[in-house]
Amino acid sequence: MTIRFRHMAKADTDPAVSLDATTARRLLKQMALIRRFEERTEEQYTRARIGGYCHLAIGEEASSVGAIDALQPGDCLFASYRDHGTALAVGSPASAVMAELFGKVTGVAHGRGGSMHMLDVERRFFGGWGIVGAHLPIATGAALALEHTRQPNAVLCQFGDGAVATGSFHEALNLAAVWNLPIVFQVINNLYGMGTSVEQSSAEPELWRRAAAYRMHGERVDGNDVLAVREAVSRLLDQARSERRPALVETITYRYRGHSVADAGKAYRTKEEIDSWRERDPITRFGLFVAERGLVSHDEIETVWQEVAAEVKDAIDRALAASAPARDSLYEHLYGDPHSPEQFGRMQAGAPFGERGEGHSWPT
Amino acid sequence: MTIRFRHMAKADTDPAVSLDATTARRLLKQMALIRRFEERTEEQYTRARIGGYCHLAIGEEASSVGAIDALQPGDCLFASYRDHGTALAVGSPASAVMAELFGKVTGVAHGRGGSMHMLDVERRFFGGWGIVGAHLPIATGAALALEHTRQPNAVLCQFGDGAVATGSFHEALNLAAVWNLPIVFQVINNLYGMGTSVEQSSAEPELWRRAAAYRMHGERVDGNDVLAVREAVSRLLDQARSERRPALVETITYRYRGHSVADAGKAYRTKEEIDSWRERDPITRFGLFVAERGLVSHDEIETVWQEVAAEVKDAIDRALAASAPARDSLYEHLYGDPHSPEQFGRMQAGAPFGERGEGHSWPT
Amino acid sequence: MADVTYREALRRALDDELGRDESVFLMGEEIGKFEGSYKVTAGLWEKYGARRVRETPISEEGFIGAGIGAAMLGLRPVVEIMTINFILVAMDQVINHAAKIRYMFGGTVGVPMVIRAPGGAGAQLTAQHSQSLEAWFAGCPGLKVVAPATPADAYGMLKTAIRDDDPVLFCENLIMYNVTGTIPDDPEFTVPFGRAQVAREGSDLTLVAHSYTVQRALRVADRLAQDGILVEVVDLRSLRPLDMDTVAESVRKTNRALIAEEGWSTYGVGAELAARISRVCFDDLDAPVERVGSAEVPMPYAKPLELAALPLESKIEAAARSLLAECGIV
Amino acid sequence: MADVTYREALRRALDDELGRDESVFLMGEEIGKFEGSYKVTAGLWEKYGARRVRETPISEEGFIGAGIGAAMLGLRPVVEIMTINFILVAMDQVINHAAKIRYMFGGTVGVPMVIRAPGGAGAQLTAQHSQSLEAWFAGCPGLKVVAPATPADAYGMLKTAIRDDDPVLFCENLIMYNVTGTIPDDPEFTVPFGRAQVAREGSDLTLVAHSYTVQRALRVADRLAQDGILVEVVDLRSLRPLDMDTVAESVRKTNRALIAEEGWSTYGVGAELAARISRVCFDDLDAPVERVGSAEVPMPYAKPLELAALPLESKIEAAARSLLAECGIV
Ligand SMILES: Cc1ncc(C[n+]2csc(CCOP(=O)(O)OP(=O)(O)O)c2C)c(N)n1
Ligand SMILES: Cc1ncc(C[n+]2csc(CCOP(=O)(O)OP(=O)(O)O)c2C)c(N)n1
Ligand SMILES: [Mg+2]
Ligand SMILES: [Mg+2]
Repeated sequence: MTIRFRHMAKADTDPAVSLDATTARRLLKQMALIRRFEERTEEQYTRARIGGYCHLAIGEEASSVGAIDALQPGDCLFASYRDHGTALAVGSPASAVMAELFGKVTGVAHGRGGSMHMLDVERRFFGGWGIVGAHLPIATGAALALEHTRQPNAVLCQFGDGAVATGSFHEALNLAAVWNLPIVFQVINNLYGMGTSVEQSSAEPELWRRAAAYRMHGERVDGNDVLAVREAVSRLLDQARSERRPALVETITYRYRGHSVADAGKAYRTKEEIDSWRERDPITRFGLFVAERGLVSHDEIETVWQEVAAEVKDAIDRALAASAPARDSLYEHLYGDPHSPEQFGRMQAGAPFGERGEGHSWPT
Repeated sequence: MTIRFRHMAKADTDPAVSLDATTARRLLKQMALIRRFEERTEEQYTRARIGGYCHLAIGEEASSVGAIDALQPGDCLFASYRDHGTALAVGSPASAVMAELFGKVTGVAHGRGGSMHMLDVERRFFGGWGIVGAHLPIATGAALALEHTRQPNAVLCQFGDGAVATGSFHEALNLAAVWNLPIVFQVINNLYGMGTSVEQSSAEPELWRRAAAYRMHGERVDGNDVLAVREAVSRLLDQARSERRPALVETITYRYRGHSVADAGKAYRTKEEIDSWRERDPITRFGLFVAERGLVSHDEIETVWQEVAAEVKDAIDRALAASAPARDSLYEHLYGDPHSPEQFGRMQAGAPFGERGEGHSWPT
Repeated sequence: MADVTYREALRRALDDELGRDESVFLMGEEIGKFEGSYKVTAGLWEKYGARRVRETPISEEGFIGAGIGAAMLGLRPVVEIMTINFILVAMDQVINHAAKIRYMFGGTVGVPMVIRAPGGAGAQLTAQHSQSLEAWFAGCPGLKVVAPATPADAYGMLKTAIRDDDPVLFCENLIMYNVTGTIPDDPEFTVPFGRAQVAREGSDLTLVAHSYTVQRALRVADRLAQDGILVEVVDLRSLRPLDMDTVAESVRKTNRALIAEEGWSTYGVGAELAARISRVCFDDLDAPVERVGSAEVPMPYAKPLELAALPLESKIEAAARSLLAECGIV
Repeated sequence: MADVTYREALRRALDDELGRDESVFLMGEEIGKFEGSYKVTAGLWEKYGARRVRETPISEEGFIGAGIGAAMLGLRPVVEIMTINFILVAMDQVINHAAKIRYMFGGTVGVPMVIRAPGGAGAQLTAQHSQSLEAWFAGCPGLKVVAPATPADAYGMLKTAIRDDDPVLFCENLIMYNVTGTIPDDPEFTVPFGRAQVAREGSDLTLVAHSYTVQRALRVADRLAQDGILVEVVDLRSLRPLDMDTVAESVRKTNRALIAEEGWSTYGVGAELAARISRVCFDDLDAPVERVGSAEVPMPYAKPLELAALPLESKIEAAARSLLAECGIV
């Protein structure tokens, strides 16, 4: 895919984009934390401490961190199943994210969600979702709620390039536009959906151009440039908050690993391609930039890497030490209405074995 | 809605567009037939000879006839539920269309479909469909079959402006474009989907512009100009047949009646608006044009109206005389595989009353 | 007590709840200026405005999803799906999302959303517009599915649904909108979920039904009463939760059970009921539980064929008589 | 006779049919270069090319619809839905279109399409990826729904499905892909629909199951055999058509029936079976028909919770024992 950066923000060369040392260190550390966390996750998976599907975001740290750093208190975030880094970026404790992967009660989703369904309601992260495209209408509904209750906030909805082919993408963007909702749709274009290239899945491979079909603002930025992503998403979120205008932003990035830990990721792309992207590594690149600018020294960068390594090690230790959900919590929180127990109270008679034999009262 | 005819074909003023007398008379007669047929249908409905929903296309004759006249043998046609005129335009006998409305065995769908589900497989008209947007993927599949078997034909898929908001529209157009399928999507934009204006339902109210999202050719023509519609659709079908390129054409027209016979059609639009469209009536307009050009004389036009009136009267008489489907044909054609009877043969035991008490053998 | 149509009962419930709770809003196609395809929302757009009564494009997947998102943030959307047949394009949002979110979120987020959808057949609307699909939703944990059969229940249960903190599929019926009955004037009147109702008492046979079929069942009971056969009609009212106690109690008294529904019997609502009745009333039944439903074909248009396919009184009565005949009665 | 996995049996059936009939083609996500998410189509893209093995974008509604249209024109698409959970976004195409077209067209057009979709749970794939939804499709007239439980049946039934002129939902199971068994070498070998199979003979209890649950049932039968309890395992193979004769015959012999399935019991496959068995074997049953299914919750991730939710051998065995205990056996 030949990428023409129509609107590429030149943040890493353009002094106009101001950047203080604290911010620089924060962004660097968050990206480093995700990188380290994902590498250890891969290893933990091979040690069979993690089950189910497991999708790593190694290489995509800037698209995730840059965008999420643009969120303000009260804003809402929705993401896809490639969401370990998403949770870390919103500030969920690494130990709680790892605990989720290990299926422990201390996990962000109490061990019920695993890799694909991270969440952190306190931090307004409303989930990693598993049905491609399906969370776009839901995120649009969150924006509708903000608009309906006249809250001065916005929603950031992240999804992959593969989701653009789904009917949900179309319905969500059209609704957001006809209703003038405060939402920014971020397509994290890593050039592939599993083994399918963007050219194969999208008749218009320049995904940002899809926005025009909804008279919506669209733009593309270098998704490996954390500052460019942050600048664009902040600007678009501001617009969404103040002018109630939705937007579509495409951040071009790359996943070094396969689609999931079960995919080597080599059948559908060349080694050359993968290497060429490693040369644009978002973390290395940002590290050089901040060092050169004297915002974070080389020594300090070393320290950052040591800090995150320690943090992830500690996360693993805590997650290992934590306990799994109790078997008898199986039916908890299926229903939340206070009347549910009495509503289901008379459903026992003739109930199938499992629902009765184990002596469960009806689920709430 | 302010209509800017970006690509409006000027067929009715431009001598360049050749038109012979035979064609002129054919187009005029088909439009007149539909007009008359729909008027009598409305009347038959009030006489309770027709049940269910009933959607009339009065005012939209040019969009339908102009496009369908562009089809060549072997091409396939798919349409929405506003399809009485569609069947007439492909050449289904008026008596068989009216018989379908009356629920008679002689109906085009054997009395099983009614108003929404006209069809004529011999003439490659694969149905009027009732779920908005849903027939677009199916029509795309027909185009896939033509492509797969390397047949030199194309598909014409007609639908309303309301369908543009559905996920099916998006998925179908994207598939047709990534797969280079021979299909022309015709959105018959009559400015409303029930009581919802195009501005309310579509963030980009210039529907032809949606094509760009799929790098597909799009254009808008005056849907009340039968020659403009015919010219555009012929050209695009040719392209589809020869170059395997899909296209989206928007024909702007108007329905004088309500959404269905149950809707007065006045709650959401003004009398002025309706009247202004009557002034652009597709049939009157074409009549004047062909008379002035000396292609069809005023007397002949009179004759045409008498012919279609007689044809529709005859259709009603035949439809009335025809018999309703036999009660015991209820289970016919549910399954078509020759093994189905034996496959279902052992499903009797313990079957619910209706399926057994009436002594039906299992449905085929 | 006022005598109103099923349609008006629904309209009042919506009006009441829009009035008493700011977080309630309506969403759907043609529910505003057009007053709803079946006029259930008549007048509410004028009264509450376009924010509280939000008209949508034809995007069921999109706006049911939007309802879920709005509900997750604490609003109480009441989404109208013009007919239940169209919910099939939004099935993923209902089953994979609305039903699962509270559980996946460990109770920290809920989806207090109501989906109103009329189903049923009988108006020659044909194959794609005549289905009764409630059994599929009733089989999905996390959802509540109700199907009131009278104006009073429509009024009371819609209010309960809107106040409920869980996603509720509220099944209406096209033919029933004009059925009339009395509803209490008390705006605080509600009808709880999971409570079936004995709509008519009898000792010879228990006839179980839901939604419009209850009306048919009552007419069948009338007819049979003329021959001295006393049919007890049990109106299920909700399918999930299901009130089996009331059903079982009735069957223990009558020793015979017939289930009628407008959907397809095989793998339908009646299957679950027959399975449970056969189990819990194993020693009480004089004869096997019988079921009647629509003919298992896509609904045809022609009136004679549609009538042949529907579970009309005649068909239900015949099933009742053959069941009683098996037991040596009549 | 070759010993192969369930996966390989499917691959061979696809290879055979692609080879023998030009009108057959495959369509789905990642079925080409990627060889299928579960590698069922491995090698076929290389062998038959991109026209016969067509990779699709993530547009289930779009390409199931496209399969329908292609089938209406006489092709025989075999559409792979990566897991059955994703078919919910295409439900309208399957239920409102594929199932109804032949009937609506009065037999002049058919939809000879196969939809292959693996379902089931057990790999910690959580709430949105662990469902067994076949009961809903089995309840829809116009569809055929099959769920083979062995490599031989997978091979023979997939070939039957592809040659069938009606739309077939072919249910596979994620856990079962690696199960091995022998399949005949005869490329003309097919297994008919509507024929259940007695997978193991016994006289004390009839244990009915389909898909992967049949394997569990056989293990339960082994265990119980050690206590001298002889369980007859009936493998349904197809859910629509349903072979009740074989089931009834078995129950008449054993006088006891237990149904196990991986889906949710309430309104599930077992409901229809329990209803029919209770009816046709009314005088033969020593005890009520019993059912076991997955716990009625969205599937949780943590292993202990997933195990608690699944209808494991232990749960099926316990149900069998308590049923037999009711009858004074063991
Ligand atoms: C509706 C649906 N269809 C198919 C899948 C299976 N699936 C999971 S991830 C994926 C690829 C998505 O690619 P993309 O959107 O680009 O996200 P990425 O994995 O690249 O981050 C597919 C096809 C699914 N989860 N949901
Ligand atoms: C998926 C779906 N949602 C809703 C409906 C109800 N409905 C029938 S026609 C219609 C309006 C369609 O308008 P348009 O596409 O512009 O066609 P027109 O009636 O103007 O010819 C609606 C909402 C439906 N049939 N299918
Ligand atoms: Mg991607
Ligand atoms: Mg319209």
